[in-house]
Amino acid sequence: MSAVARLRSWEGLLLVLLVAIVAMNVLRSPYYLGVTNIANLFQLSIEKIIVALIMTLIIINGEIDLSVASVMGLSACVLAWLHQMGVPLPLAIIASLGSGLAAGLFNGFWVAYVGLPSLAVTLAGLIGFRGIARILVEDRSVGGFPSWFNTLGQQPVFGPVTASIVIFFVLFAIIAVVLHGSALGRLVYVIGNNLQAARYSGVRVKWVKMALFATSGLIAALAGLLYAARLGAVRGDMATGFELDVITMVLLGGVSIFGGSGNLIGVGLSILVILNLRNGMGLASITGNTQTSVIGALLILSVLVPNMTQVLQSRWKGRNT
Amino acid sequence: MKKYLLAAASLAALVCIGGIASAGDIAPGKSLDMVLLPKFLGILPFDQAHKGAEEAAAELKNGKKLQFLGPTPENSVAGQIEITTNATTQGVAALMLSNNAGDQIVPAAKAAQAKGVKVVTWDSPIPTSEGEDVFVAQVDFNDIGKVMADMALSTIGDAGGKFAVLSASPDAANQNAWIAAMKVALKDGKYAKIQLVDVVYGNDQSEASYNQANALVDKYPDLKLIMAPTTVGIVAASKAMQDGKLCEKVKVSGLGLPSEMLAYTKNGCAPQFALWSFVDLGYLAYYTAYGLASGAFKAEEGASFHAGRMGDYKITKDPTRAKGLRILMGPFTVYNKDNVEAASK
Amino acid sequence: MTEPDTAYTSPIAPVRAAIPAVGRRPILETHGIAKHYDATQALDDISLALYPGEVHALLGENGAGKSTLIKIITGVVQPDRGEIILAGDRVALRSAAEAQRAGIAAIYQEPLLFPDLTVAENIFVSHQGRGVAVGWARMYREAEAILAELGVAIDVRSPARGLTLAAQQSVEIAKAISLNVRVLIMDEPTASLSAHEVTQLFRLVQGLRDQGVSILFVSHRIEEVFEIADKVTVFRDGHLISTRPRAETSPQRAIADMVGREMGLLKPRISGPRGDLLLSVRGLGREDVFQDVSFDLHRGEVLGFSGLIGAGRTDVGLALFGIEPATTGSITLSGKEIVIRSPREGMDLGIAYVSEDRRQLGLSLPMSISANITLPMLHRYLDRFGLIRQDMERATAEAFRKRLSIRTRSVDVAVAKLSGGNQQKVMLSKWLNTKPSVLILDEPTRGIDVGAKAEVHAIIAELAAEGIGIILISSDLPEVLAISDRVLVMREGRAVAIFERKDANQETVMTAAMGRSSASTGEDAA
Amino acid sequence: MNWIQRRIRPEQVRELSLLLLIILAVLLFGSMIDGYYTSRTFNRIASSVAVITIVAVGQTLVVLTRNIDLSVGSIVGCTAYFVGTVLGHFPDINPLMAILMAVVLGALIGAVNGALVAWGRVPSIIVTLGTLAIFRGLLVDLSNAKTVTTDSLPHWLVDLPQLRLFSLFGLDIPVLFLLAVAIVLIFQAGTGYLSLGRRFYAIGSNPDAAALIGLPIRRLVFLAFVLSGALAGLAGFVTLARFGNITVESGRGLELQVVAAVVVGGVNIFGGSGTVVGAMLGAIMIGTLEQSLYRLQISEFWRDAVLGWLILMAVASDAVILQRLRALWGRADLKYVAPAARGATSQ
Repeated sequence: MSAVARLRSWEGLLLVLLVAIVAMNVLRSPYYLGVTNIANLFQLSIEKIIVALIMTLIIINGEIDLSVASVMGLSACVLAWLHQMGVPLPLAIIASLGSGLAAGLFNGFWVAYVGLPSLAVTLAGLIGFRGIARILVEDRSVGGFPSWFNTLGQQPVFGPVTASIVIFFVLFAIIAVVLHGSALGRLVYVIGNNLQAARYSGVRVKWVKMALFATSGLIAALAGLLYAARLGAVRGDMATGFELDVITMVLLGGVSIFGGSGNLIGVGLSILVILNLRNGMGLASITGNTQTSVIGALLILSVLVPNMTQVLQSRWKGRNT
Repeated sequence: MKKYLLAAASLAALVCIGGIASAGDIAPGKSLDMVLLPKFLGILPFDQAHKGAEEAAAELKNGKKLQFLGPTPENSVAGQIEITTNATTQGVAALMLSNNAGDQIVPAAKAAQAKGVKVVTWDSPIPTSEGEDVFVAQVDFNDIGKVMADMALSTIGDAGGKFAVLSASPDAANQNAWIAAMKVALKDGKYAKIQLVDVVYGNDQSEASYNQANALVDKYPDLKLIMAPTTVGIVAASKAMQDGKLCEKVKVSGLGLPSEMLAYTKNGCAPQFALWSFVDLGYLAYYTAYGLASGAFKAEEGASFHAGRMGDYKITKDPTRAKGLRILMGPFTVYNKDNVEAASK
Repeated sequence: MTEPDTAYTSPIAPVRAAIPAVGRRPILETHGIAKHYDATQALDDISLALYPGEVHALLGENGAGKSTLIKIITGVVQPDRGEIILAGDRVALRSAAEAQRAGIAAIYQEPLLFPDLTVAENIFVSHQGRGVAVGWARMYREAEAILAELGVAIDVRSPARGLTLAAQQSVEIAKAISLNVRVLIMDEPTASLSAHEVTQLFRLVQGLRDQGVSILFVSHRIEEVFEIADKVTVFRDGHLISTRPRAETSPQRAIADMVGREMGLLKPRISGPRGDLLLSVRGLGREDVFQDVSFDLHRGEVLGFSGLIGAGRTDVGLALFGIEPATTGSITLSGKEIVIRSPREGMDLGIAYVSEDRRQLGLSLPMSISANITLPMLHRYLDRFGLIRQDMERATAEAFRKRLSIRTRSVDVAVAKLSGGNQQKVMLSKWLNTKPSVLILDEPTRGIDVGAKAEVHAIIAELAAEGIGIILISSDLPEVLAISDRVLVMREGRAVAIFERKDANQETVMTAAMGRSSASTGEDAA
Repeated sequence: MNWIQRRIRPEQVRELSLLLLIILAVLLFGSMIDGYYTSRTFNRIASSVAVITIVAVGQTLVVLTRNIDLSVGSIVGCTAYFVGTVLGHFPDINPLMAILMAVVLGALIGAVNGALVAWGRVPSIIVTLGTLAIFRGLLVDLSNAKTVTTDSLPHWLVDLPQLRLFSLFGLDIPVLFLLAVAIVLIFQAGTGYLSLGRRFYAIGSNPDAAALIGLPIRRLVFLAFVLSGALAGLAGFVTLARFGNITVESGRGLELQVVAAVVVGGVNIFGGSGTVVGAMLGAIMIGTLEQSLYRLQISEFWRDAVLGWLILMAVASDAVILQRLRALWGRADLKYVAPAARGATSQ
């Protein structure tokens, strides 16, 4: 089964799944189809799905970034810290985006130039960046941002659509174009499925990896800010554990954990699947843990089922030749 | 209690015949979607509150089943917001919230009110009281402050000494209010000998609280008492002191459940602690929310109503917050080795 | 140096087998073994007999079928037809493990050791019934004993990681002994050993033979083969051409058997007039890899690089392209002295390197033909928004598809779907698209069928005619001889000779490639 | 040099330097915190290390085979809660039975992971990412959010953390710590002296070669996950004893500390090398940091930052320094000598 064919079939599967879930939601809850509900459905996980976009590129490139959630926390805490010290908020925002970028460059340096496994490097980041966040705000809960900032995450800009939702769709468009239209996107794939061949073709592998991790840090920081704006207050343990949800979204989107294959359409679909599933369960009064475990099962099945079918196919062929 | 029920019912009947509805007599039998939203799932007090609410629901013959929904502790804030939002979408009649999200819940709560959802907070209010109809207070927060101060004094003894607070999460409005109240109370001369040295947070998780308690003892070698105004914290602290064979040196006090504290009270690790009935709290919260949702009374100062077996209650200004209304339940009991056994049954 | 020495004599007097190999039951026989991979017939009706206590050499060009046979005998792949008879009874070897249990072991070019396990463990790892517990003391003792018996000393307590190839091979041999194998297969064991190490290896081999082990010895180094082998079998294109006792054959004869037909088929390229000087390399080198390589390359010239595997030909190519930059010497390209530190720089200077390893280093298999072709020059295919213009890509791909007649239904299909020959053409297109002035081809026809081979040769001729300077690295000697204007021969990291076309033939080149006495040259290399 | 080389391997050099680092850390904290050198400090570190260590041993086995088990935290939670509940209802269950119960339950849960990885051919990171959520979710649902309280537990269990069998240099050794040490010794021996144990290294070190010589790779991977689960189960029991009251959240996030301990302890994240003792040293390092930093004013918040840096340095030094050492050691190589007479091996 060629990579291309596999992808196509994969998105088909996701689409069917999505339709099924939407249908179920419509039947089971009269409130599901409300415009506000659809907006909420994005709004309630907006930060995760924004980060999922860049995570897609990183995993296709054959790496992984476990530190995103901690970078989100870090950027939010940098903001809170500076805000407390009376730094004007616009400056604080720039600084916190800067902190995210710095974190990304830090990861990138160790992975691309020193050549350490990104799994280990970003695990260190996952713990370390969270630590810095904690140092900054300790166990306080910092709030009292100017209303315009909170508005960013809470008030709709038009209809029920908030600024962060707009940002998500803009980013989705940009990243889709970059991944599937631009030279960088092409290189992401090439490096992902054969790093050596890329090197032998004069591709600047280190540079690409560096760029990806830096962008990942920056976008995670942005997501952190939006989260802070949505909650209107910042805590050191903010966004803890989000990385798992983010990675789940990407992998369920048909992106291979070993890199080289997958696309943003698939990830987009898997995001819709997960959000609608969550929302549906939420409306059916099924809370936190059950939701995550259902999605966990979905993740495993998404790899298990194709594997098993392949095994069975080959068995069957084996018997017939 | 069957008696109460009959009384309530007949009273209601009478009123209806008389046709002059004296404010706040709650007519049972309505079908109202109601959500009970604790800080998070998995600890006993909220479970008891759930029991109380179910009891009230049965009395009021609510056609709709009570939804008991809670987030997980580690994402309590986001979880409470999500559940509130979904409840709003479902257009429930009333939401009973033990707020763990500080003012971060406000946007969601306001949205709920805008959709006509009655938002009744219990156990832990919304600090700014924005987006909240009324707060059902277990006891007067200033009183809790005093009691904590008193328990501290009597446990440490007249010799005096240092003590520290092991609280829940930094966003827990109720604990924060109590600690603030206690600090105020401590200013009184009679507490001069005892000194509050630190406030740490265990986020209502056993492991974290256990470690924090130990850390306190290490930080302050001459610590006399750990005051834990949270049922998870007080047990974890007691266990830590017991494991460290420190019960002679460092005592534990605060707010705890008799059934969980029995052993420690008897072996002297935690000679005394206070609490109110979470069952009653849930019961009262349900009556309040049901009353508001069914339009039996309005969330305004002076409104009063009859809450089944617990009798009459009145909505007043909340003296512990800038603005905001409250219903004061009270009272609380201070438990010690004499009465804890009976209470833990 | 260049005059051919016909009367062949081995520098090392070979130890004779204790028992003459004739007149005894063979330990392993293959009857009519056949195997085909989709299009190509890798093996056809191979019947071979190995006798105890003999070294049986297997000669043949790349793709002649030697490795396929080895895979079959060691149970890694299953034959389509034919049977294997081990010590008289028919066996079906379903896995390497089974073969090993049956007493058949193989030693490959790169030994398969466990880098994190100790030498001793590596020797005994595949022993089944060695008990639940690891008796370290006993294991070390026995391992040391076996190695001592082989006449090598390795710290059996050290992990296999970081051992030299020679050491690793000694470990593999010790492993084979410890399993007391009856048949030991050695696939190009000497490919990357220094001459000194080779003599030592041969001592081990002879030791095994004297213990009655039957050894199937595969090598490209004809001289070695005639040093060590009792019998010589020659393969060509999946057929067994000849099996002769060593006494009854000679290197010349073996080579004739190996390459004979192909000499006929390969029509020599008509070389055009030599253009002006393009690239001149002086004293190029990199520590421990190759030293002091000097040569000139002219426009429209095909310069063949000949030599044994591991002689450093590929390394020179990598240095010129900038993947493993040279550390000494100078490179002058059309008059300008240049330094090449990275592939990107090499490309920008108009140098292209077509790797020997299509799958690992050459192509991105899951990606489309056009994507592969445009990869190095991607920046030329962007519109003003920096987006890839796929129409341009396709146009380029289509052009090459016609020019090199790549057989595919569309240029959008994944390269993985193409046959070896067509993949090779895609590689060529990819690098021709960089408009190189110097084109380095590393084993351009390895493992592709005869037809495709001829096509590739035609393409090379065409390119030369267009004035590109071509360096052709190939182990396929007839190929080198047929299409090169000059042949540079490397041995053990040095350029040892450059032959004008007229002086270049099998014997001269082979002799130069092997040197008069590998023993003597071995010392100065080591 | 050569004498040293024959006796000490680079990996051991690494472990020794980690040990040195721990000692330095302890000295540092000792200088910063007064009253640090007390048996109390020791007990605290010891008992917090106990849990991490036991889980880290299992994790080591899994990582050796080029896999990872992120679900250990949830397994610890499940077993702690389950055993706690059972003991609550039947307080007079024999202690050994209780432990056995925890271990078996853990092993069963681990078997689910193992089967999915070995025969389902799903990458372990995906499987355990999923089961991390699934096991926790099942726990919360099945428990319908009740808490295991200290009171419901039998006294022998509640008092276990204070139980001291003997004391060393005036330091009481907590029995739970002894348990952890025992586990480490057993598995160190198992991975060092059982051919089974060595095979974990083999399949992680060179899977192709392992397949070629016909090692039962799938079964070994499965076994690794089962053992990891079983040890997580045991750790669950220890957690129950230590904290007494167990919420459904118990053990959440433990997987991070454990993976950190394993990496700091020098187990190669890509399999093949590393030891159980190393993992324990990693756990001790982390435990020391955690428990000591609590005691410095505010610095409690520095814990994670320091830990993160530590992990990075550990990995970097493995990649750079360890390679150098190995190259240095590698030189001690093959020499040719006169062949020994045949029969030297005939024994």
